Amino acid sequence: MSDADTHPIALEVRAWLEANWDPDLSLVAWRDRLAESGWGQPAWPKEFYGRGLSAREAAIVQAEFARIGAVGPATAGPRGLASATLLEHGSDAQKKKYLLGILTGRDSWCQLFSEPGSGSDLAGATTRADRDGDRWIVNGQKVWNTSAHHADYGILVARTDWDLPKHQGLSYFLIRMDQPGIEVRQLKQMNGHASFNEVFFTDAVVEADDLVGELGQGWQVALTTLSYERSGFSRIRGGEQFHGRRGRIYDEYARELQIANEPYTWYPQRAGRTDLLLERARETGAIDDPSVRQEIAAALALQQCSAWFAARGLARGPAGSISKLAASRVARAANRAHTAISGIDALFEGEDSPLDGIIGEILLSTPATSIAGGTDEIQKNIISERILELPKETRFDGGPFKDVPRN
Amino acid sequence: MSDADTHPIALEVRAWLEANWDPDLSLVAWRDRLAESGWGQPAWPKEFYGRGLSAREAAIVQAEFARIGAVGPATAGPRGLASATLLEHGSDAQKKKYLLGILTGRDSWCQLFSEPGSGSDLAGATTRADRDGDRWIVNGQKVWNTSAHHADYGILVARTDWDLPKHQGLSYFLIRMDQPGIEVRQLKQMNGHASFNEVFFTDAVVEADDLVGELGQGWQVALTTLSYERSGFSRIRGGEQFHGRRGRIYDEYARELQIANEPYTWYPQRAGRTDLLLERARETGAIDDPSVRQEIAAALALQQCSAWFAARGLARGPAGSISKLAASRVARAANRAHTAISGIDALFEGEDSPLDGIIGEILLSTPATSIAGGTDEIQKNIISERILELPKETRFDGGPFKDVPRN
Amino acid sequence: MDFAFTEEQNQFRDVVARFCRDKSPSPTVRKIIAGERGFDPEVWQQMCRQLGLAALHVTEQSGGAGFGAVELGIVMEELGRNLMPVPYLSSVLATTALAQLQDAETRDPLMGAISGAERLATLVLDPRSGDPVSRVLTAADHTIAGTAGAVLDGASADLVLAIVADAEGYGLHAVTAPADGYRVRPLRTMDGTRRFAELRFDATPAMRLGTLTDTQVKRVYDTALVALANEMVGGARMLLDSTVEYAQMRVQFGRPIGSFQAIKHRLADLLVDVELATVAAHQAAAALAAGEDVSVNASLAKFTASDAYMNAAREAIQLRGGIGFTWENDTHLWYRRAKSSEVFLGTPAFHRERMIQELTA
Amino acid sequence: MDFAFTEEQNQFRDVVARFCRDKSPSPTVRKIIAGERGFDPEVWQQMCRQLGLAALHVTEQSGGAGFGAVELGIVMEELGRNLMPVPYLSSVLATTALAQLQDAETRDPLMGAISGAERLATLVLDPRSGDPVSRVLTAADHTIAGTAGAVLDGASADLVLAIVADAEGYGLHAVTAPADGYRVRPLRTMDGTRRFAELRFDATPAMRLGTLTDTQVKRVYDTALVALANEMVGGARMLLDSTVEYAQMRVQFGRPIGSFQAIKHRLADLLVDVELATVAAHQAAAALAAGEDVSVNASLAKFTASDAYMNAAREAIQLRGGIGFTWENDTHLWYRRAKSSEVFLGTPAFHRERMIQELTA
Repeated sequence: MSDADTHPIALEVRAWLEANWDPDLSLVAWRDRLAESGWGQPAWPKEFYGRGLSAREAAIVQAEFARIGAVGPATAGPRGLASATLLEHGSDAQKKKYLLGILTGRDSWCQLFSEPGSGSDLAGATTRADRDGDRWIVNGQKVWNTSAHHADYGILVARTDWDLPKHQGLSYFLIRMDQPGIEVRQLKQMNGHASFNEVFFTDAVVEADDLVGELGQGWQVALTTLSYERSGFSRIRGGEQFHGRRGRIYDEYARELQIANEPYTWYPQRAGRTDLLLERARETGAIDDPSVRQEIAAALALQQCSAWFAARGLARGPAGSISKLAASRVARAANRAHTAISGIDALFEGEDSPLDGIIGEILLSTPATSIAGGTDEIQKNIISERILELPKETRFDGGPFKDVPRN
Repeated sequence: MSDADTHPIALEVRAWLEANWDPDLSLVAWRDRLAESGWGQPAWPKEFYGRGLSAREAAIVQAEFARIGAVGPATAGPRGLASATLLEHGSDAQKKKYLLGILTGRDSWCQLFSEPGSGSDLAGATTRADRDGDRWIVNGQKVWNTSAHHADYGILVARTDWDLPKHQGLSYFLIRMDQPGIEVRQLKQMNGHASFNEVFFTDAVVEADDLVGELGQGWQVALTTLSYERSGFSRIRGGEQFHGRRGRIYDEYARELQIANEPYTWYPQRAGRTDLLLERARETGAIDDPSVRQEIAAALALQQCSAWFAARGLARGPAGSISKLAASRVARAANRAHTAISGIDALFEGEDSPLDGIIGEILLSTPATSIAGGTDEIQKNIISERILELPKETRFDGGPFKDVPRN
Repeated sequence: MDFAFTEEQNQFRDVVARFCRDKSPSPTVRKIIAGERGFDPEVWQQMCRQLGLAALHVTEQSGGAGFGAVELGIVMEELGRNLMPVPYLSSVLATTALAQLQDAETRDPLMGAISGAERLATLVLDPRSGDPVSRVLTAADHTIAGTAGAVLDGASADLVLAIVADAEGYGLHAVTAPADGYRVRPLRTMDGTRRFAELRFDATPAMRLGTLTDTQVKRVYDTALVALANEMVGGARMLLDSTVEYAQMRVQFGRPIGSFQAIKHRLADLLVDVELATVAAHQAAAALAAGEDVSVNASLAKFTASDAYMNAAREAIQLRGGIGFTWENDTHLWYRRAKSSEVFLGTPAFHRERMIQELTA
Repeated sequence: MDFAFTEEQNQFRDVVARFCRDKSPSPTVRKIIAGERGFDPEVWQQMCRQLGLAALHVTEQSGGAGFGAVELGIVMEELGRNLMPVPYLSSVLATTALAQLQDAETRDPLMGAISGAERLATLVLDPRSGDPVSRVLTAADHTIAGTAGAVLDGASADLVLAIVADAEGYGLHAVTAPADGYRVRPLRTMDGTRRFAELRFDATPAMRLGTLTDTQVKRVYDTALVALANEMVGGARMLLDSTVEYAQMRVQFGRPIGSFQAIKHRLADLLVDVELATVAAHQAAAALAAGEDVSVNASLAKFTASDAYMNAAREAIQLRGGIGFTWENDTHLWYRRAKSSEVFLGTPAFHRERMIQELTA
């Protein structure tokens, strides 16, 4: 700590913050200063709104921001995935054109990967992009797109060659969302929330300059995006660190976060809310029922083991699939235990609902845990093939993609 | 009933029994009379110790035997499988040579199908039979053979052509067990019983006349044997119907049954002995433990459903696989419940064991339920492909058998 | 005990199945879920008047249609398969309670009104266990008082029966709505195909119809359990069938997902669940029809069917992936029904305990 | 709480692992199972004198080797992996009980005798729960009396400790065998790698060593649970590894059985079982080492490890098919150990209940 305190970088950023930080600025005006100075994304290259610092140095900068309560750049969600991918695979022109809007939060982004016909099988995308002079014409459908209804841009994977095997015929594009060829519809889940969208493309247009990486290299570029997504890079923070601070910028930042977090309010329920089990059992008297106690113990133990497993940093790489399966077990066990505790009361909604609808939302949300972010089946494939080194599944989707059976 | 009573067949067999039945005969002498008259196996052809009657008529004969307590022919176990298969696929010479010894019980038989390298995959047999003049020379190893250590003959599946696909290169033989080229070793199971044998063939000899069916048709002939085996044809009855009756023949019959049943004394324990759960729970006081009660209820319910399912005659054909999986569930649930009831006492053997060792034997025998007679995995393949009509597994064992990977 | 459906029973099932399929396609179910009432009165009147299903399982001498519990099970199974929202089980509860009465003059007019759909009847049950003896209502001077939570179809019913213990035994009381001091508060639930309401009785005029014995109360309870178990196996079977069909059709990685062995084996396991639950439900109905004491089998069927149904619902969603978690896909309608069936009339653990109690009684 | 093994702990594990592998190959285990004594005294002496494992986890001031519960866990895990039959856990029980004593003059000579393998010590536990406070023994006038069932390594021990409640608290008593009125009856069990005996005390001379508090008694119990949990995850991991290897090697239908997706997915599930049980066992050991109250985690680790071990044992047999059910194949040796670990020191259900009791205390 004392080392970081006296580190030249710390001294430098501290001086800069003292001269520039003003909580009564607008969020965008402040972030323009961040972009100009490079202090907002210090690990980005100097040419592109950063200072070319190492990860360790960037952490020192972040600590200084936190110390005085300075708001940082817009990073979370699809914005973060887009910028990380652009930094790795984008052209200089693309970086110049898009990174500033991302950093300042002026532009919002969405991810256009999943399709109705390719859920577990992302590389089986059939949304097509056909070359037409100096632009691409996009037709098809994407699904499970968070924030697409208010996004300015999307990162898009589309098929540009149907004669190549499926992983080789994909390309990666940046697409403007506000155009006549794109229709965004909200997609409601079984728990009543509408956190996602369906996006329909009918002769939508992508400029030729907005191809990221080489033509046909879309899968490699998408893997970069996916690896950042899996490592939790896009996770949205709650902004609790600014609790109690006042100023225009905090209000605007809170609003930005609220919009970003809106689709995720039910995620704690999806995980099963084991934290509520004992409280609810006491409240209902079910704590005196020995068989309910067995269910609670089973759920709490799974949750505890799962948390320990994650905390020990064992959850990286293919072992992340173990964490994911553990989370599914927790969710299932919690669903069982909450059902046993609440009995028929679990069914009620509105004013009669236990814990203001939370219990019902748990029961209707836990099934998503073993599906979202890669189904349990996909995780088990990964574990058995990459950790246990069992033989891979025989492939039935080789050869030209146009000949591969699909729905 | 009255119809059967006055049926001409009933009257005829009754008259014959009155003239011939004598409980003080030796078992073999009596069965010689049965063979001579055709009344022992009335459904067999007239030329081969039977009377060519229908199944319904044969049942009437059996009822008359039961009425006066007359002992029937030797039928159970591998003997029954051998005779059923011979009647369907054997030559007249084979029937003449072997059926009498089977019927009278003079000869005992064993089944030589399974191999160490082909458990679930019966058709993958690698025991070889090579032609040498007018005989076949057999080399290889069989396993899981009941009664092989005291059998006079065996029904044998061996490979006679390695260039054909695996199901087409097998042939079906009858083999004399008492010869220098055959060594039989007892095979002990994890529960300490030794109900099976391993049989080793080193230049063992089969006469050319003892090929059953055509050369290369062994799999088709074996399927006949297996279908009789699955339908419980080889099940051994307990002889309870003769309880209390006296006479030399009953003593000899009881001894025959005892030898035949010896390998199976642990089978009730293998099934899980749900009948003992409540009794044991009362005895130990575990009946007052609510979580143990849950386990007992779960096991009893599975057992009851499984019995209902079987009783409704739904268990024929591929649905037999449902029964088999249900039995595995019963065994697992019973193992859990017995463990919960007996706690540490479950471990003890000898004079300290609960129920004279029965509980320990349950815990060490239930794992066989989901393996013996076709593993659960094979049953699930059958159900998913034949009942649910899901796609079949891709085959990796086509082409000449010599090229098929195997252990 | 051996059991098989007769030819007549199979034909009866065909008739009921066709009716349910015709009247309860998914868009109709969704419309009713979104609506206030919870069922289509016209369809209900057809069920009662044309098909005569409301008092189907009650003997003719008790004012019913003279069929047995097996037919009741058949109707429930088909309703469950098609997720048909009708106030059928509440009517079954009421007619079963009424059928216990000896006094035909009291019993038969009410029975007639129910079976003719002139009255929509229900019976107050303990919300947690489904026990038909109410522990919260009190009866005195031709009135009843108290608040009954989670009464099945309580908001639609205009003939509310309640069993209240008094000095004479278990008194069966009837309240005819509207009535003084009678207030109804519909409860919103996650399963819009099964409605509940809280009923308040404030010295509400009630008629004491007669007295039930212990055995009779138990019979009412067991009938409810057996009916629900049969409904559940219908729903579970539908989920199994539709999921197998989906697995045959849905292609990922160039092959139907039903060709993946892990999926095949899980569907095989699910078939075993459903088959065992089905025999349990059918056997319990047959034993009920035969007049046997079915408490053990009723509880067994309830928890076995519930576990199979929940497992089917979970697998049906899981094997559909993201699609199965959408509102648009129908699977969650059955999931919700499976959940509501799991906790209605007592949880699976409650009935495992009851089974042992009955076995060791 | 974050936790990782140190470099030293990893090296320590390597030493212990090598020792266990060398001394406990399967033929040796089978010979010991078939024998009377249940362990090889020479190996035991090496473990105590060369490796210094017997009082390893006890602080130096309490007469131990000064390592912590993490090292205890490491030893147990390696013993469990190799199914090594040694009277280690009984010694751990005894040294843990002794370590609670303040009086060094009483404590240290006994501790020294145990860690030097001059005495083989055990502690009487309640057979059903593993509670170290004996409910069946009584202490009076420098003697103890009663019959203790299923005492771990009771037939081999010549220093038997027992905790008996009296007016002063929980008295820790020591009996040195042979002694008057002391009778030993070895119990035959299905798991020959873990021995029990019934001990009868008929006014047997005993020394009251001191008094333990509630907290100290609990600590002895929790230490036993944590030790056993770590042993179990060692066994479970070994079964997982050997089964994966078997699945890679065994060919049926022209392909390794490990290429069948249903098998792959079950082995993936088993890996999750084993990984979660392993962190539970390691965390419990770390918390014990840190001096925290570990009752919740100890019970959690016990039932989580036991469920994983039994599941691993069942799958290990199942995936080997008939071969896995033979006596000749080693799998059943681990199955027997998994079974005996499941019921020793309390069943999984017992510890789920205890976890809730501790959480709500």
